[in-house]
Amino acid sequence: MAFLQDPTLIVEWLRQLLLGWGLSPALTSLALYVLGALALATGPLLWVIFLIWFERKAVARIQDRLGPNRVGKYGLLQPFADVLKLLTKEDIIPAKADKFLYWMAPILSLAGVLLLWPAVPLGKGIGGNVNVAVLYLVAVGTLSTFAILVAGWSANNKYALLGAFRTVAQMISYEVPIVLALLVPVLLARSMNLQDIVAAQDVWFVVAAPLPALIFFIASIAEVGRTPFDLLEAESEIIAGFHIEYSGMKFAMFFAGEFLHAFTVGVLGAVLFFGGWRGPGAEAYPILGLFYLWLKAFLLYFVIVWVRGTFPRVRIDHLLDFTWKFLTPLALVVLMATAVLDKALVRAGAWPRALGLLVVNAVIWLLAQRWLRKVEKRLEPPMVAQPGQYPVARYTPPEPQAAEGD
Amino acid sequence: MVTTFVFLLTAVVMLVAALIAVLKDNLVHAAMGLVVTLFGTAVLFVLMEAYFLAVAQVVIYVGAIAILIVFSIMLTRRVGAAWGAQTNPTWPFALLVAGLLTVLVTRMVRAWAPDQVLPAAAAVPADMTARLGAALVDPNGYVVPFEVASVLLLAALIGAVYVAWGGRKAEKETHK
Amino acid sequence: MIPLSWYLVVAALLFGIGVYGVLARKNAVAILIGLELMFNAVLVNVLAFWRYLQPGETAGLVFAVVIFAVAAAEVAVGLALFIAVYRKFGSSDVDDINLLKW
Amino acid sequence: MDSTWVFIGVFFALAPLLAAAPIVIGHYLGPSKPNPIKNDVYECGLKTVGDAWVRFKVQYYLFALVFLIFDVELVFLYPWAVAYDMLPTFAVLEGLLFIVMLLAALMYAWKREALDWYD
Amino acid sequence: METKILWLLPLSPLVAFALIVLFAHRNRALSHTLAILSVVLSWAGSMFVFWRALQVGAERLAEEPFHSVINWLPVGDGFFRLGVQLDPLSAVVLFFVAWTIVMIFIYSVGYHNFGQPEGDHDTKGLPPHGATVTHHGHKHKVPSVEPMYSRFFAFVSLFAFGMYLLVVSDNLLTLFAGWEIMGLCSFLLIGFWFKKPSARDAAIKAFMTTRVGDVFMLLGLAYLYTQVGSLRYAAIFNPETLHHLATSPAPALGMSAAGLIGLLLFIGTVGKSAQWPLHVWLPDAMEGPTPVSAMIHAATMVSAGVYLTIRIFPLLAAANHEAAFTSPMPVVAFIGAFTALFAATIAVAQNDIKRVLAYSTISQLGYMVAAVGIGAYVAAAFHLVTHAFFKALLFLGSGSVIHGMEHGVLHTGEHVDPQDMYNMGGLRRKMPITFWTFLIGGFALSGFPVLTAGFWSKDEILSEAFGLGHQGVFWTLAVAAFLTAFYTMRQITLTFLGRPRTEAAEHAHETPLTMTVPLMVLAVFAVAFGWVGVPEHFPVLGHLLPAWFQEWVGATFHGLIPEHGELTFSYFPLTVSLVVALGGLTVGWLVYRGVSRADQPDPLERVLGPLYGVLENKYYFDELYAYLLVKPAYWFGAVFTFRWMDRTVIDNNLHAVAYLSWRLGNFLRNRFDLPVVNGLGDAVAEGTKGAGRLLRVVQSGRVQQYMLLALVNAVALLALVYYFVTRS
Repeated sequence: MAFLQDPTLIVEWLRQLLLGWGLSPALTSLALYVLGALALATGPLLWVIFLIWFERKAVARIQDRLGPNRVGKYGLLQPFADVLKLLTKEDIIPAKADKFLYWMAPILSLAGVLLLWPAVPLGKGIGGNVNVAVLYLVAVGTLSTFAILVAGWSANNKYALLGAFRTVAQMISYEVPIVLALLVPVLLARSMNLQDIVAAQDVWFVVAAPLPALIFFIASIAEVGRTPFDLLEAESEIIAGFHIEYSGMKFAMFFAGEFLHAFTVGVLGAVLFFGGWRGPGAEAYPILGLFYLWLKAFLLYFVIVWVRGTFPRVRIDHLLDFTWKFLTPLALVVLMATAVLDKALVRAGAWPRALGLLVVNAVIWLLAQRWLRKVEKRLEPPMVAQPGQYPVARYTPPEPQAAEGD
Repeated sequence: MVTTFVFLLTAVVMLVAALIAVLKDNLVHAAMGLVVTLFGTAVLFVLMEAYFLAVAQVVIYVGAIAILIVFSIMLTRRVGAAWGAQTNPTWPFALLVAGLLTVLVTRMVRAWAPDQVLPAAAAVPADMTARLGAALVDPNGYVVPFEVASVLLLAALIGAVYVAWGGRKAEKETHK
Repeated sequence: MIPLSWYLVVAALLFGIGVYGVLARKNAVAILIGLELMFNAVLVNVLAFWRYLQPGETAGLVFAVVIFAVAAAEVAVGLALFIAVYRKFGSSDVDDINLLKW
Repeated sequence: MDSTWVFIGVFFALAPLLAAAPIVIGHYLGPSKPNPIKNDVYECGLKTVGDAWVRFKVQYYLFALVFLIFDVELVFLYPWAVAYDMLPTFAVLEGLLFIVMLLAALMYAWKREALDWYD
Repeated sequence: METKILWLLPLSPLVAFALIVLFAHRNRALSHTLAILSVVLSWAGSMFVFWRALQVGAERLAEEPFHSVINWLPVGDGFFRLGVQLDPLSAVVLFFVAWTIVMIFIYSVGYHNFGQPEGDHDTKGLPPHGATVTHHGHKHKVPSVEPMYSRFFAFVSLFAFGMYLLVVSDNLLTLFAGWEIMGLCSFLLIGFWFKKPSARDAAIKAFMTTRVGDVFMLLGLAYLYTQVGSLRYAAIFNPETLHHLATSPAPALGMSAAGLIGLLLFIGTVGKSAQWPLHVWLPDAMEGPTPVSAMIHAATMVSAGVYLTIRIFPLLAAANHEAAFTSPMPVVAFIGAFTALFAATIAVAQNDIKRVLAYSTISQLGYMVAAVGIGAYVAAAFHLVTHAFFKALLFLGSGSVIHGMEHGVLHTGEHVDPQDMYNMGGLRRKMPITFWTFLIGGFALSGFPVLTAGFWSKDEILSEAFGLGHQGVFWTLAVAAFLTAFYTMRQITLTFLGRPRTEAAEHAHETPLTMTVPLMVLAVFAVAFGWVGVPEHFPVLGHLLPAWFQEWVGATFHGLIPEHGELTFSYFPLTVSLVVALGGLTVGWLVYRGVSRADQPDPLERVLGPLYGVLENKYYFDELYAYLLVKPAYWFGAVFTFRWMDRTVIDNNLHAVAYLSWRLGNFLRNRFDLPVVNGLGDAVAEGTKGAGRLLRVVQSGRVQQYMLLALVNAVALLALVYYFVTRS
């Protein structure tokens, strides 16, 4: 059971095996890379199938429904049935579509999510060890944006294009606060390598930087395009958005991409702010680290689902105002404050520093709240939604306690 | 070995994509060609161990510039309308000039033969990004370009917004 | 390790293609695409020289970063102008916008 | 060159394949009985009126524009953050000045209503 | 002390510029007060420095000029040094620059109708249209104040900065900086009324055209820097360096480094002081307000070009001295002389009062350049100064005339061009001060013997040309001088003598003091400045007055240039210059005194009527040349150029030359007598005319084609570089 201490033993063993079969070292390492990549890619893809079931179930519960319960116990097999159905559906390609791009779009959107994974540290010494990981995440994130643009364009359908534009506008707008929020852990850890960031979290960064964590979380939800930010599925306005012309497996890929992305957000949140794989005994037994990471990620994912089950959809102008006029300035201010204080407290130990930053964050949050109230009084007019029209979200970021009353 | 292979592959792919970007009449495809080229450049950066710049390349060029370009293309034409020819009648001369330029430069590189005259390159320090960061704000380093860049970008933003956008009222006017 | 000249040649080709795009294209955005290609060629050159001549120094990287900024500004303003023109002339064709004569 | 990057390279090659596989499978498993109605543009069952045409809306461009500027400046900030230990106070202030510039940009766009959405 | 002041000279206008632009632009009075105050300060400073220089004396000043340096730009190792210096040459230049600039500033106040009411429908970017005022009871129109009054003063202040910078700089780099600043201002001011398409085009044209020269100049500077490692005069103009430059071969044209550098820099001059073939922009530049024409396009900026040529004369001389290499000097001499004649001929046929002066300016600058080209740089400097004075005077005079005419036009409301000389006449009585000053200026220009400054400088050039044995140059210049006198008198006669030919002229008014005083001051110089440069061999006067100027400027390059022996004084050139001056004046008067109606054709046409028959025969020539020149040109134009030449370049070389020499050709054919109309000029004219007509089609206004062309040049350069790289 030595590999519990050092999982890389498995790799070594495989290497020896392959060399034993008489492969050249270069080829061997290549093969190992391929194997690793396959493992790292297929794992999430299969995991998605469970996620779908889980989400449907959870949301159903929140909304006081039963959810899937026919196929298998608790409908556990439902997703598999879905997959089979999707596989056997006719693959319709609109006549006017731009074939090549039409094919590329779903592939891109799923691949864009999968590509986030090699950067993620799964445990001590396991998983991603990319020296510029954080920016790498941002970079890869742009792929899915492209996927949506391409999808909306290639279908050659005005609603699809409109939806794509809206979605992309939303995504890039929320990209900004994300990048800003990511800057804070980088600042605290003095490194863009997620491994280092995890290693730096003797005190979870969520303590030192609760606001960036929150911003990251919210913005990421929006980036993924989940409720309450699922403008891309605003049936009422733009009949299902950019993937209107997609059906069968292609549609499924978008779908899977979204779910997987949601979970990945959980993972990243865990890595960046909740100490990643750290936890009792994770140093000694990296496999444990993997488990901890999964746990944290899953909890965060559950919050996302929870939000989805709870909040109504935000109107697009509010959506954009929210990122540009609230999250972004807030993130900027927090960043500056963190930078200054961190430099000031550089001598202090981990905890005092974290607590100091916590206080600052709290102060900023209170100020932001007061400012919000002031604005709210002035702000509504441009497009007041009459009661009975489509719902209007309030300007409070959807954290659980602020949730009721919507 | 691996790197050489990767390099050649990337080079070929990105050059082909570049050709697509400048030759195809369907501008969206052209833009996609551009995107691929930009990715290729990023890969080259990785090969040159300029990791930070590689990702920065993707974030800025692919993530922002290319999107901006694609937006502009998609926004300024009717969907499904025919593209029509996208090249000037003067293209042969353009080709001539570009060709000459390329040939000359390549031949100059050949004439210089850097691979012979230069010593083998040293290794890149591991903390290059940090050094870059330090240099960017180092008063004896490149703080001026750094700040100037920020001012430039600010100016660009102001200019662009000003040019492209008359403010809500003006818009209402124009759309009437 | 890959010889420097390879990078330079690739950059040269890229640049040439970009130049062709800039000169031969009608649509303003297409021209911008050509420009971007040229920018990238320059970037490749800069970084190649950085890598092979002074990998320890930051000069090359800074140069590249500044080029990023410039390229971004250029695109922003360029497209803004393009869009303004488009909304004025309803055309994205440079040939239709030949006011630059005297 | 760093091995992780080779791994990522492999991943880049692999991930699209994995994503493409199900689609291809589905493409061949599923029946294929195309007909013009089915393959026509879907608009809530209505007949397509004219060719698809999105009214020019400068907002999209503006958002992309502001995003671009922010993106670039933020990318500048990352090395600054990474190098934070090496930085003297002056350098930190430089960085802050940079961020202030960013804020200024944001404020301008805000006041110019470039960030507002309207229909 | 002197050096400190030297530093301050350029600064005060710059400050004024900043202040006006930033704060004062709302308030007219404040703006022009600031501007004038600043230039007056600079003027005072200049005068003081000049006075100190006089005390020091030419030799010592040439040995150790007033000089001070500070570090400027870090370059690799060491610095570009930013410095100021004053040696005899720059001293005299400084002298006239200071005077003219102040005068013009004061003049502008009046010219832009300060104190007049706002125009009824004036807009920024258009000249004022005049305002209606109700003057006890009945309302009538009066000139209205310039809408962009403050802006004008801001620009000219910036311009003054550029000029001072250029004059006091101690190296070619800052000189170039000032040079370019002036280029910019010239652009801004020519296009000052930017809503007039003609003005816009003229501005762009001027900018583009001068660019061509500047690029070459920059190349020259770069080359010089690579050769010498510094651009400071002190570093360049010392025997060792000059010798080194003169002996080291240049990569092109079989010239020595000195020669090539000199030539490149000289091309800069060609652009700046509008020498053929880059002279196209100057006539159009008259679109700007008259003070601008006076200051930039007569007195200072264009002079800067000549100043540069004189400055680099040691280079040219050194290059000329080395027999081993081809010398640039003949080129200089040729271009100068040719321009002098060429422009003069054109000037004869102009009716726009300002254009006549414009062409005469080109021609006079040609004189100076030619003088440098034959090695008479002292004479060139002399003519430079005198010309600056009387040409400024003439321009301001013409401005005042136009102003008076405009007044008349506004008053009578008849629609006549206030700049067309045929619409004038008899202004002698209406605006006496203007008349007399203009007369002085005109006589100075045409070199009226003994009295006027122009005579001395021109005579100096002619006699030097004769003495140094450049017969060709001598005669060309002599003919040009005759023409000069002729068209000057034509102008004076048409404008002031006789009786008014239009209502407007009838009601013309003398202009306010702010305009006339500068005229008078300049008139004084236009006469008196000649006296400081009377050559010592001149009969009678030569012994009374010391040839101060010659010694003063001559000291500048003492020991740097191979001294030619003492010229033997000969009466021949003197008589010639007397004859041409007086002859020209008389003929002009005789021909044009008779003009009585605005719409009557130019008398010359009548005089030369019979010659048309002779001209018929030219037709065979035309066909011949059509076959020789036009056909190829047609092929060139249609197949080659039509696709991818563009006018910004064509116009700078082929097209412009074509167009103007076509006009020259027509003019020669229709208006002038046989000796001038020799087949050659006409042929060239015809041929190039054809080319021009074809190439005019090409103008596309497409950015890409401009880029394409730029790239073609780039590739060419690259090819050169590559060639040299691989070869060496």
